[in-house]
Amino acid sequence: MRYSAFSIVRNALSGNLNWRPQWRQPQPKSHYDVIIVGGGGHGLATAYYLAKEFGVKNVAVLEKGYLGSGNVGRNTTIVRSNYMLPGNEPFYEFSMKLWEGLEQDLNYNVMLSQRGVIMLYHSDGQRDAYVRRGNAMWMEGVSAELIEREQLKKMIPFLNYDHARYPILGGLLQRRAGTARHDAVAWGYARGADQHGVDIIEHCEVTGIRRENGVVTGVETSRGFIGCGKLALAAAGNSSRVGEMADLKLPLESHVLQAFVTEGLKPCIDHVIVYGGGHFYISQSDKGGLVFGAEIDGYSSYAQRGNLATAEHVMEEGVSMIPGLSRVRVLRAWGGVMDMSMDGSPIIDRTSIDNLYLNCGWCYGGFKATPASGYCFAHLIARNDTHPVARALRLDRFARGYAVDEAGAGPQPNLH
Amino acid sequence: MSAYRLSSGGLVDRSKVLSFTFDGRPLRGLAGDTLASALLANDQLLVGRSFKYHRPRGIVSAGPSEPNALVTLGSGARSDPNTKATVAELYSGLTAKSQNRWPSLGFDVGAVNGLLSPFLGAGFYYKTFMWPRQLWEKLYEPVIRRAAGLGRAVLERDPESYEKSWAFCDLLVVGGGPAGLMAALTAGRAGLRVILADEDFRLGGSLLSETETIDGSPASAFADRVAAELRSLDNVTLLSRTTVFGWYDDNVFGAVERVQKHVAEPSAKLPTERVWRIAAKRALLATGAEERPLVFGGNDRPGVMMGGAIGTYAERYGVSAGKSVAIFTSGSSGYRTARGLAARGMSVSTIVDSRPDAVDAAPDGVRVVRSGSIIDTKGSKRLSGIVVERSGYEELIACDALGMSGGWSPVIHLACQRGGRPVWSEDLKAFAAPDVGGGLRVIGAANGVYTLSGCLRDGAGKAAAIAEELGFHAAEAPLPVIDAEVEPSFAALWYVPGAKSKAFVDFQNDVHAKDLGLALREGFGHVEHAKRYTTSGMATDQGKLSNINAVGILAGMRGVSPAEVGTTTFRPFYTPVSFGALAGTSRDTHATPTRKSPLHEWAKKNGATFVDSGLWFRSAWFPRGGEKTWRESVDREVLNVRANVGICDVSTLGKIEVFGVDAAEFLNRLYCNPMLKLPVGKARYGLMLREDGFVFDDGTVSRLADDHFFVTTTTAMAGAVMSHMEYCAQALWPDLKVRFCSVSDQWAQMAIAGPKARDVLQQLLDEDISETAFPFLSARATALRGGINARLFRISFSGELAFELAVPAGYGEAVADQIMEAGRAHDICAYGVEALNVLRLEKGLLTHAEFDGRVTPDDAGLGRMFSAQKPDFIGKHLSARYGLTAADRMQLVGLKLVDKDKEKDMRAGAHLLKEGMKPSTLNDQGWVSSAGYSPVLGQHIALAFLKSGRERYGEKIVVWDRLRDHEVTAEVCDPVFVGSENTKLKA
Amino acid sequence: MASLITCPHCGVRPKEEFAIRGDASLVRPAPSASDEAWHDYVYVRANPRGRTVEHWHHVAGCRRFLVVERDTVTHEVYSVVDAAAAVRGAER
Amino acid sequence: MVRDYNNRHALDQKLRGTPKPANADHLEVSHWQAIATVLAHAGLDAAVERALSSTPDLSLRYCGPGEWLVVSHVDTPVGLMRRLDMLCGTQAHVVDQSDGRVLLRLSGPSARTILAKGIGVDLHPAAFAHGGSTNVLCGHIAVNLMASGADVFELIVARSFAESLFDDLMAMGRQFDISSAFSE
Repeated sequence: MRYSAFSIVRNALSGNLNWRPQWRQPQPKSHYDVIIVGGGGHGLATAYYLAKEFGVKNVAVLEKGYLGSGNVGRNTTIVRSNYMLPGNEPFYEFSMKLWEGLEQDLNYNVMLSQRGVIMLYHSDGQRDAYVRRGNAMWMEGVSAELIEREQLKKMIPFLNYDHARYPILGGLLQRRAGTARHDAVAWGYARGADQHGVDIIEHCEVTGIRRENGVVTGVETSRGFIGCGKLALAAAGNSSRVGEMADLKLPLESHVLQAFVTEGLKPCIDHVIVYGGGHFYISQSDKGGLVFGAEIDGYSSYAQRGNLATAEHVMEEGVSMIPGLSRVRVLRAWGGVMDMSMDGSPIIDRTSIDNLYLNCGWCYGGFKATPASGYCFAHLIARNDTHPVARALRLDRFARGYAVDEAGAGPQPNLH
Repeated sequence: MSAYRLSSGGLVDRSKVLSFTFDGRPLRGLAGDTLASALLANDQLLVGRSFKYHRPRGIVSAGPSEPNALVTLGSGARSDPNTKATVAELYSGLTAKSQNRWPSLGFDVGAVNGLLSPFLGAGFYYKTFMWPRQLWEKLYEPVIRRAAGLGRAVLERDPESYEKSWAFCDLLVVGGGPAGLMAALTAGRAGLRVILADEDFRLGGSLLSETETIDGSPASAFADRVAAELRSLDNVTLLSRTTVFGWYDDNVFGAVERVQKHVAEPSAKLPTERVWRIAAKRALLATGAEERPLVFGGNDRPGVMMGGAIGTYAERYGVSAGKSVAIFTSGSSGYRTARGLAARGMSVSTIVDSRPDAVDAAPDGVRVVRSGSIIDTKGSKRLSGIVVERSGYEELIACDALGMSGGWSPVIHLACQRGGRPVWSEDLKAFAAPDVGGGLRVIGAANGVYTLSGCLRDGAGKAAAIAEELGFHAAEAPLPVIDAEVEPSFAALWYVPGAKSKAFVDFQNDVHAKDLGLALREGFGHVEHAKRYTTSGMATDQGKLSNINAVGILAGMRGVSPAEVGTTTFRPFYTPVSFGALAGTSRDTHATPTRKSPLHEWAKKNGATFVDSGLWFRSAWFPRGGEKTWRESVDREVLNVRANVGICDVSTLGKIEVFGVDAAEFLNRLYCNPMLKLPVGKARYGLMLREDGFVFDDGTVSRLADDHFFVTTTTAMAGAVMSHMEYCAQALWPDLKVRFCSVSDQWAQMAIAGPKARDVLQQLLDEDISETAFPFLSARATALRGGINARLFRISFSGELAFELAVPAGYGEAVADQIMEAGRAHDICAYGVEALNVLRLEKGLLTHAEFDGRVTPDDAGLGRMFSAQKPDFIGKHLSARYGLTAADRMQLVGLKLVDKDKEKDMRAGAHLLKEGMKPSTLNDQGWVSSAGYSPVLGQHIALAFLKSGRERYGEKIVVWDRLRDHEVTAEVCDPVFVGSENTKLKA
Repeated sequence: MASLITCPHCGVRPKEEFAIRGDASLVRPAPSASDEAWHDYVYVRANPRGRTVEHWHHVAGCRRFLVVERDTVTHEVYSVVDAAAAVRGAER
Repeated sequence: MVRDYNNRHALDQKLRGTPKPANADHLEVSHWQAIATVLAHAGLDAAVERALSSTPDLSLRYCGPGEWLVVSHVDTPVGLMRRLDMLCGTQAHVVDQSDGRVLLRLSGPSARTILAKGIGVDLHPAAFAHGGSTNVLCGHIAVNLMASGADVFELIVARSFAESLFDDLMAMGRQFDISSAFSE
């Protein structure tokens, strides 16, 4: 069923009784050409592009919970491609371009809102680092602007210009960046993949990976054994656990990242604003809630909940940046479990097992990467060849000495 | 008194009349009112508009679950949007405004959405607004956004203050109703340190609206008596107006106390709100139970309220919710409410009971319709009648208030915030708290105990058990006597069939039963999917009223038990908490602590301009009369250091004493260059790597004795280096005998640099500091004339003859004054970090602009410091990896402008391109790390990282700053601009 | 865990007094160890779901590194010991 | 040149001026005292502690295993170093911190309530006994805290943080009209 204003009107006139499920609930088949473990944004996007772009249609996505129950359903919805390192920038820009055509491609409104992401700087040194980043973006053909204080005051008048601990001197703006409705991304990809014949199997937990003669033959699941030609892991947050089933040792720690939303408010914050005096980012959803987050809690965890000390710190930073947030009430806090990699960058690669493929380590960057991650992973699975924009994101980069360390923090995951 | 205020009764003070306004209209209430009860008393039932369809909405509840009665309190910078009128304590001078309506509450243009509702079903926006693409940003999204939200945040600076406090106790009791009070009393009498937190401004909870008597007197009097005794106990802390919003690991609770939200003129001495972090050995959850609304056609008409709320308004506030009240119930509670109202003299016309065989007793003269359903309601902005259906017959019954009672749900949010899932109880027909261990137990109605005597017994019993566990003894005390009471019963009724108009599940977000049906049809039948697709339960009330019905309806449609559907996840915050309260005092200039150098006042009196450097303030430059720009000052300072002498505050550098017989061995493993044989009395530049081979920090190491070293770090990394040393000593090599002590704060340290530095400094010292007696890289303890202990180092970060002098911090200012005095004849000047930066740039010395965490010693031109001979040091092994040694790595180079025009500059952050090459990530040759004007050379110079840079001296390269539309051509050169390489670190 | 840690030297302390360094089960290889051993030490993490040991640095307290043994799902803490003592214990 | 060096106290700017009356809750800043860090050699923690705690006029503050701050109100900094060297010079490393630390004394009936606004440690007398001391975080600042009397607490803070801590404590005590002054 194609979605359009017309379909809405036609269905409304028949009492909205004729809408069909957005994706099927198939019984698992005994064998698939490709099984993707993880029914989050990346797994679903991978399935969609495999089927649509690479002609691999006998695909299953296995999800242990409900579809989109991982980080695609719990993040701050930011979409951007303002990276500095040559290993990252082309990849995230590829993702940004896919975002820009995603709704038409999927026939699903994911409410991409290119309202601009501005990262504030508070010192000359920070400005220089952002200039370096902005120029790296331009090298890749991505437009960026340096907004100086006076211009910024006109653009975003409510920032703490006069009483801040660290003066707000300006910001680096990417106008094309913005937000997208996170759940809709999962649902849109699910519907798209389903329409191309992919079986999305929810509530099907992978409990083991069966190997014969050094190759994967299928997975044990809570719904029985399912055979496959190729197995693709896209279970960020739990990558180590899934990897363990195939004796993969991964450069990852699982960490909890909290995000928050306020009560619904009339539109007041038009951009995505990133504080440079700490690590805080905020935007307003189309529904009116201010959505914000900051740094991870810092300890390795598989619990989808955070601690109060971190939450309080987040609020301190928020009020420091925007004093007027003080009387706004925070409605809800939640925690996502992320793969923090050893250099803060993701991994899309083959593994030592020929038909086992790995997609993990998304750190803070998973949501914005969804389309490119899916596309590049599908490319790798279908062609056994790394997509050009993902070449720096290989697993062996640590052994070879080519970490993609955007923060320059070294191999301590909780510092990225 | 107004028409809706009962002539007597209630816990309001009829002698204290409070004036307030609603939408500008002056109104009056009584002390003890909430805004909601005062509005009801003034016949202001209509208080808001719903989110999507802008339907007129009235007050529904009498507590924190309120979905409709959201108002903006206050004005300007003191606005509090989305405040629940049902919990807002009335005060004189309160101003409230309704929300989400235009132009007015009575006539709201947005209500047209209601007519379009067939097209605005759940998730409709995912299916449209996609073509043409450009219109989403330009038209569709702005329209959707304009409709977003309810209240308006002004985003002005909040004039009020906030704070936090820690609290520790043996027992935290959450909720001051019958069970909570009894528990606190039992534990308090037994001597436990008890905290009782209650969100209301008056302790008592349901006792305040109770119709039953305790020990023969009104229940509220019992509450007052217990509260008074608790107040008299030193070991009990009563926190009223305090909502416990979260339960965290280790039995730590977050709570917010509204210290001054109920006063018109807050005292400057007190915070507006205070967040408590309460570490409790044990906690009892006494949060009561929530009455369930019924989902029937027209159930959102103003005047349709929770039955218990109508009772509360009558009993506690002396307010009648209507002239003629009807009750719609699926259980005995509706009858109880009716009896209470009748006892207060209110007119109850009808009880519609969904059950066929109920035996509950209705008050005299009240008609009971058994097996009845309400299928529609009448009226516009206030209810005028209900359409009751029974056995196929419909009847219109006039009434102006309807109380609904669909049974009870224990309030168990806190118990489920740490991963425990609610457990469906077939007995309670509700989700109950899971067993979460001994730290938190549930009592009273929250535990499914619905009689008053049961609640008192449950509270006393569990508190006594906890007292015993913690080694206290709770004396047996007789429980209060309650008059005859009936155990309430009800039938679960998730949805009333036959609705003739929309039957709302989530009032605020306008989710009605059909939306859930649509969600299920489209495959969103999982409770989380249904919530996300329809937005049911996502409003500011977080579904406190709606969630259970949504679960029940989904269960019904899916043909399974509610247990199988389950609930969505309970997460903090129980009720919304302000940013300000959670941030506390850390805001504005107090967002982080500030560190001041011992030479801060000295710099200030010498006219310094300060700049932030982490937590520190550092002096940036020292402008003198006639200098119009910072560049003029900095140029003068640089030239003066090169020609004469300058003094610079370097106290902010990290300073660490390293002691122990293994200190030398330890430092030798820590730095990549050799430290083992550093002679006593000597200093050495040191480079520390991370274990992955990249530079971590640089600094100096001075050996003051065989087993005593003095290490300096950069300002930014002082803390990190200290932690790193502690890690290495404790976790890696605990057998090395080495100890550290940070003395960053003990010493004021100043650099005295320039050709005349020795002449100036010698005047303060008896000790000979000539080139022979105190050569380059000397380091030792000394004393100033006059007896001040000092340390003197012959080290330089400027390339000039330079000393660093450290004196006890308190003497810093006096010593710096003396140096200035001694230097006057030599034209000494104070210089700041900007001049320091130019001086080091001219010499090719590096800072964190270069050491950005991705640089190897070799990249930085310091490869010779890497000691391949040493058997082991941090970072050695992984330094050998291919990627760290590849020939095409970016290496540090200098850049000089080809065109020496003074006006042309290079800027840090620019990238490098081969001449004639198109900009692209592939063609990117490197980047400029530091740049500045060298007054010595009379031109702009820069340090940059360039691919294979050291092979490319002499090459012309484009310095490309597209971000600022700036492009110049530079020549690649040796990074040491002034003097040659071998004089880099020497004086 | 995550709210309070019982430091063996200082008693019960709030989380914000600590900085977390990471996996405490790793043993630094000998200088002569293989590239793979070094790679694993610096880059590979077991990242268990369940019981784990982690280095917490009591930065605002005794400034000792502690080995916190805890559960990554329930956040229950099983033990907290001084890191140096833990190393010595392991060597014995 | 003849030198006469003044030692400037870190809170000179804050507290200089005419003295004000001390209220019930009072923050007193000690103007003169000697403070040193003592780091015991491996295995000698107990011996060092014994030597120091048995010496009159020395007040010992626990920092961590084998590490204390020693405060003396009778010695000069140099004098304290000399005394400590004699007492435990072969058993410990001794570092002068007299200029690097600032000592503040909070006293009054609300002292615990005030400190609870910044310190996440149970200060109830049963939990934090008279004479006890420890390093602890106060707000965002690390301090050494000692219960030096029934309702008296001493905080020792790194000099560069002293102004920030002072401002914090005054804000924490504003509800109780806290006063402040240099000690006599």
